Amino acid sequence: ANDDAAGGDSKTIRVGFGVGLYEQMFRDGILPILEDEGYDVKITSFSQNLQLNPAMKEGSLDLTIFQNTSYMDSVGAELGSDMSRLNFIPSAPQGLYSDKFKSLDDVKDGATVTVPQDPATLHRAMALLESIGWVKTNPDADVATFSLNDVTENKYNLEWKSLDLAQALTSLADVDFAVINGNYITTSDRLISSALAVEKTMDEQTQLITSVLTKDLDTDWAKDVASAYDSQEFREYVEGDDTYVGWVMPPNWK
Amino acid sequence: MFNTQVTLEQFLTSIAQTGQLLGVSFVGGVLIGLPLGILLVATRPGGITPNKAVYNIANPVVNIVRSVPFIILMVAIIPFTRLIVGTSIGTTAAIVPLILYIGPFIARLVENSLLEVDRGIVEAAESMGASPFQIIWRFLLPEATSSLILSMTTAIIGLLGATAMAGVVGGGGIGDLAIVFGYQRFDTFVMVVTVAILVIFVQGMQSFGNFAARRVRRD
Amino acid sequence: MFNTQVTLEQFLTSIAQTGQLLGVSFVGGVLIGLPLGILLVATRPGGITPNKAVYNIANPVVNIVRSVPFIILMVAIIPFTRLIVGTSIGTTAAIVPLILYIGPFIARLVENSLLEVDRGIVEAAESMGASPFQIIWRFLLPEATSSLILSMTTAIIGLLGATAMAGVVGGGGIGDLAIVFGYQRFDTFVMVVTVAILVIFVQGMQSFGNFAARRVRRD
Amino acid sequence: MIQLRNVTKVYTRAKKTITALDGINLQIDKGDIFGVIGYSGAGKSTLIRLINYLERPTSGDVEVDGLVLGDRSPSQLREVKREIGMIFQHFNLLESRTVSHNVGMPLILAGKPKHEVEARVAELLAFVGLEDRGASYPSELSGGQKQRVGIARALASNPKILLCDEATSALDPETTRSILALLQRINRELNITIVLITHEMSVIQEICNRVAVMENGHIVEEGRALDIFLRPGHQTTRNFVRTIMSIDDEPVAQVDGERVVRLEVLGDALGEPFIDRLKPDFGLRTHIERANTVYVQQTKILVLVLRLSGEPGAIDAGIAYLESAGITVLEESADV
Amino acid sequence: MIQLRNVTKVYTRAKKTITALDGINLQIDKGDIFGVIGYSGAGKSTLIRLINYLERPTSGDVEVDGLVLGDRSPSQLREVKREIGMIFQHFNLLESRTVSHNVGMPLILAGKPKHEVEARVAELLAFVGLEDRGASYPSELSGGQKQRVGIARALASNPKILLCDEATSALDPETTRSILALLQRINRELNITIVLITHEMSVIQEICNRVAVMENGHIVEEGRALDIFLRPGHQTTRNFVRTIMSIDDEPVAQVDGERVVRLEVLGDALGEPFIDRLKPDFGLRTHIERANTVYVQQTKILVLVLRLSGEPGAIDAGIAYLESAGITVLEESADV
Ligand SMILES: Nc1ncnc2c1ncn2[C@@H]1O[C@H](COP(=O)(O)OP(=O)(O)OP(=O)(O)O)[C@@H](O)[C@H]1O
Ligand SMILES: Nc1ncnc2c1ncn2[C@@H]1O[C@H](COP(=O)(O)OP(=O)(O)OP(=O)(O)O)[C@@H](O)[C@H]1O
Ligand code: MET
Ligand SMILES: [Mg+2]
Ligand SMILES: [Mg+2]
Repeated sequence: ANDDAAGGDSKTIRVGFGVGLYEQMFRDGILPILEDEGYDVKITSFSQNLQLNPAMKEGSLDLTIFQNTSYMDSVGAELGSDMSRLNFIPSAPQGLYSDKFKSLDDVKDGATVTVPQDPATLHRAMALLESIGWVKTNPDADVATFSLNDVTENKYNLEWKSLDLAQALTSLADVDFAVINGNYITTSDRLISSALAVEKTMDEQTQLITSVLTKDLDTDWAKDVASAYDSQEFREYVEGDDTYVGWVMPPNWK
Repeated sequence: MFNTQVTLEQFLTSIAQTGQLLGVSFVGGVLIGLPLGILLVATRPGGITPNKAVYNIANPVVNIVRSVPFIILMVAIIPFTRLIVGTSIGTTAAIVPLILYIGPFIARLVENSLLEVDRGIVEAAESMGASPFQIIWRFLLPEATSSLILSMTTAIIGLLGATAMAGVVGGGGIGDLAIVFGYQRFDTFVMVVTVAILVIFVQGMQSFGNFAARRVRRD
Repeated sequence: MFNTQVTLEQFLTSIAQTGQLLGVSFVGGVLIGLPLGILLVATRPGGITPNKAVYNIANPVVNIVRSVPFIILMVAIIPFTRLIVGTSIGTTAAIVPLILYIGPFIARLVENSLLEVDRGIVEAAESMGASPFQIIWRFLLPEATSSLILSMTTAIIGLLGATAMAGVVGGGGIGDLAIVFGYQRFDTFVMVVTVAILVIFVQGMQSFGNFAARRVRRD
Repeated sequence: MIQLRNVTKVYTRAKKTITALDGINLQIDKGDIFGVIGYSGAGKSTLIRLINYLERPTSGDVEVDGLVLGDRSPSQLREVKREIGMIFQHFNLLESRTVSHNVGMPLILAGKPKHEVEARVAELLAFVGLEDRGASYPSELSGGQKQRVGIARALASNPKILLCDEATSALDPETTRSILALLQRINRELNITIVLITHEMSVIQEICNRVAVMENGHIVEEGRALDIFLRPGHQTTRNFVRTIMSIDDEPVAQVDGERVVRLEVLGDALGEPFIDRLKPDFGLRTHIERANTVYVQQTKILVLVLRLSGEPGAIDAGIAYLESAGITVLEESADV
Repeated sequence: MIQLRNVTKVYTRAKKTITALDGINLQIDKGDIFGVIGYSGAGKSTLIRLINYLERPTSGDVEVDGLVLGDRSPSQLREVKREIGMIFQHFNLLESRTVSHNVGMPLILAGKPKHEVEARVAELLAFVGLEDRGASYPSELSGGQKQRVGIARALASNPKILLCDEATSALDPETTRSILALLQRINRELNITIVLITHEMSVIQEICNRVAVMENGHIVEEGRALDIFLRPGHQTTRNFVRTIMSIDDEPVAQVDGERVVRLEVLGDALGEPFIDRLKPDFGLRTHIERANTVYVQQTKILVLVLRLSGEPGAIDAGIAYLESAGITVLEESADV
């Protein structure tokens, strides 16, 4: 809802989605609610995540649903865009998968590990690997520009294979281990539970969110979006659909 | 098999978007590429109106634009895109970088086609006192038409490939559907259908191009 | 200005990777595209040895491969890639789809160049009892050389653009560096340097191509 | 050697059809130097292109060396074509190759060793007077030089049949003459059959033993060159013949009591001092109106158009004398 | 009208240089039909291409209509070129355009209205005998037909100067004659200057008033056509002249006591019954060895080579008589 749209009676919300299943979740679970409330929702989907925040900054989008808090903050600083989290949404957790090995203990020196290319997702992936003690990362690294150069300690001399997110699963057979985003597991015939390691808890920083420009935080439409995600109706949809098995639910749902 | 997440409406929308991306960008690309290609041929050393200054600007400019990977080009020109179409996202916004991508490419193909025209034709034109514009318009372009048609066919198919990247700025289209659902969500049905649609697009354009070129060549 | 996350070593590695991606894929693409383009010209209706069956297979195959957006092509042929180079990721793995991408494109450019050769030349060849192979090798290719060189220049520069996508399967290269650091991590320095390197690559190849073509055309 | 039976060639474009050849029957024997002459667009090039099957007949048979070409497979046709050299009206040289390479091409195609090709090329270039231009490219040659390259190329592989489509039309008379002399020599020494298209009667005159005259896709007259020259039957033939025998140009204005006669003197009659005898022996006044000496294939023919006046009986007697001396005497009529 | 001063044209490739034109000085006046003849490679095409500046001289000046072309700007040069029609040796037609479009091109370039272009094209096509081929494409035409299209195109815009590079070399004599007659007509009626390159002496003979003979980049002889025909000074010129006057072909075998003389009969002398008088009046035995009637620009010339025998004094007397009758008598020497 840009000024003339939101301020008027038309109640238009322009939502942008990036990589992942969040658009589908929105279409199935949120859109019906908003439409009942009389909103006209315009959806733009992006095949990569990078242009969403700039688009919101320039006013082409009202709402983006693709990122987590740390990325939003970090990119916001980079872009000079004042964004805020509206609410948390169910998120697909990253996991460490392998077709060759059954246990984390099978890791050998020089093993090959697939990691994501984009900074935010790579940042999460390294956090996961750090949690199982395989690496250490520079604690001062910025999420928005996080790269493999920020890996400070590599206990097993792991050889990184930096691939496109979707590619990680496809090429699992060619590496020893792969960090794969939950949404890819969900849409494949695998289970998140088959991971050797999963992001144990997604904290405030890594849980996926809906984000808006801070100035829009208190608008009616923003509140309506937030309450749609918190509604019983939406919870029932998520819990009743086996797409979301193994996903991490918003902290406030507990 | 029919287990897919994509609705018929999404398919239709994507087809329409691809039509728009392809049609508008191609027209735009030709509007840039054809004159640019002609310029390269006309001003090159030994050309119709040799002009070192113009050639030495136009030639590297084409190279520079062609150097930039498309995805980077899309992002790099966002301020320009916004200036032109008022937004940096969506189908219309994707068209601007697509034009910039395909224009210089078309320029090179045009250049190559025009250079193949028999020198005797240019001589005949010169002997009639034809102006550089007339030489191009009345002699070079007609003589190169069949080759130009095949070049344009090659270009539009290349452009179709590039439209698949329109999703980076939310441009949509069949190719993006293939990437987002087929590639990123392992939706085999979408993959197969989108590729089939693309194949039909390409086959249709190539057949039309071949037919038109043969028609012009009269064989 | 020099505030960058990328090390000199990474730059050098990327350049080497691009060299490898470009060199090997181009050679592979020519090895596929040149014969394929010749096949299209030779077997087309009214060609040197018209052959409906062969033409009606080769032509759509070229179209089908050209239809598939490069990123999808990369994924779709992973089993094939693995069969050929033993892995689906890394620089060598990126080369396989690059070849498959550029081969049919080269075929079309070759087709267009060869079709521009004067019919009289083919007649002269036929009157000497030249075999189809000899017609191609001794007559068509030499006469089309200058146009072929420009076409190959266009192709290799197009290929350079495609190598930027090699990063999807971990292929690396300058273009990927531009995307991963320049684009995804807002590293302006990397962006500028990589684009500059690409421009130099392209300018060099185009100048060489123009020079060689002019040399062959002797003007 | 070459036989065309009922050959028709029709070109169709859009709704228009053009019949380039219409029911052609033609036999060319081994060792012939066969000339085909006719106006522009008569179908000469089309005819010659059928002989090496660059063009397929719409109907009818083309037989070369006992083989009906229509029945041959592509590779068999190539065999036949290797035995047939062709000089093209528009040269069709490879622009990307040097003169030497162009000339040597038929040998290269036949897989001859390099030194052999080089030796033959040098020989051929010397023959056509381009010994110093072997390294040039066709675009650097004059029109006539290109044609000479085409001639050298056609001769390179010592073909059994040589097809020449206006092989000398871009050449000056000296060069033409030396080329024609060569053609004649290879025809005699190697017994090569030559089919030669031309619009220049002087070329026919110089070397052809047989001639076909074409018009509108038909052969309107055909026969021995000498016969055609002396007794052109068809108006078109006559038009061509008069280009080298200018005597036929216009009817001679006739004055009452005069007779205008045309004498054809050849062979033994050339030795007869007939011009000396007309006045003293027959009392005829003689006026040379037109005269021509032509050589048809080295046969000298003297043609005179005379105005004779004198007693009516005396003229008849004079003519009878001339005829007895072996001279052909024709009454010139006003309409030729 | 056209003036070449000290023009030299050198082509350089690799290390080789070819001097196509070497110090050419030439003046062509308004209304001339100027013929340039010479062997293949002599530099004729190069020369003509300098006149409309398709080729720039290596040194020297080309002046057309009072303007030194080297000093002109490109747009001024275009102005000049619009006034100069050119018929190319290799036609240079647009393959992608119909015959009509090709012919009308100079008018289209000049921005003439459509109906005007169409009317003029129809007129020109009728003139070159292609009235029914306007819709054809060049590839569907025979060689001669293409040349006729090129001729029609060059005439389309009524140029002041017409440059013809072998404009009739692909044409049969009938067509050639009609084209030449047209050239002569436009020369007379519109006072168009024509420069005509040819290797056919008969073309020169038919319409040129002045001739230059070229060899190896030089002009070896230049002058009035009639003079050149009757008194060719240079060996090359003689070689060309003999192509239409076959009398010069070979030396006549001379028998002791005989004199071989060449008579040139033209103008009033043509009415003299000289042949009748040699025997009765001078007791000479006369034998016609060779004879030719030629028309140089409509002027009839009868050339006879006679063997005369008789008393030595009688022969001299006979020759004196012939000369008194206005006949040129030349002693044939054995080396011509
Ligand atoms: N572009 C060029 N490069 C090198 N040499 C050339 C070039 N053009 C012409 N020549 C040479 O210049 C000389 C004169 O050529 P030109 O075409 O003027 O001859 P021409 O008298 O017209 O002969 P023809 O009657 O055979 O057409 C020839 O030896 C030719 O090979
Ligand atoms: N491809 C074609 N399509 C249509 N008509 C054609 C084609 N080729 C030739 N013709 C026509 O067929 C007729 C005979 O042509 P051809 O080339 O045999 O003539 P030609 O006797 O060689 O004439 P020239 O002496 O002018 O070369 C002409 O009217 C010509 O226009
Ligand atoms: N793409 C990431 C995910 O799916 C989100 C990181 S924020 C750009 O978890
Ligand atoms: Mg012909
Ligand atoms: Mg010439």
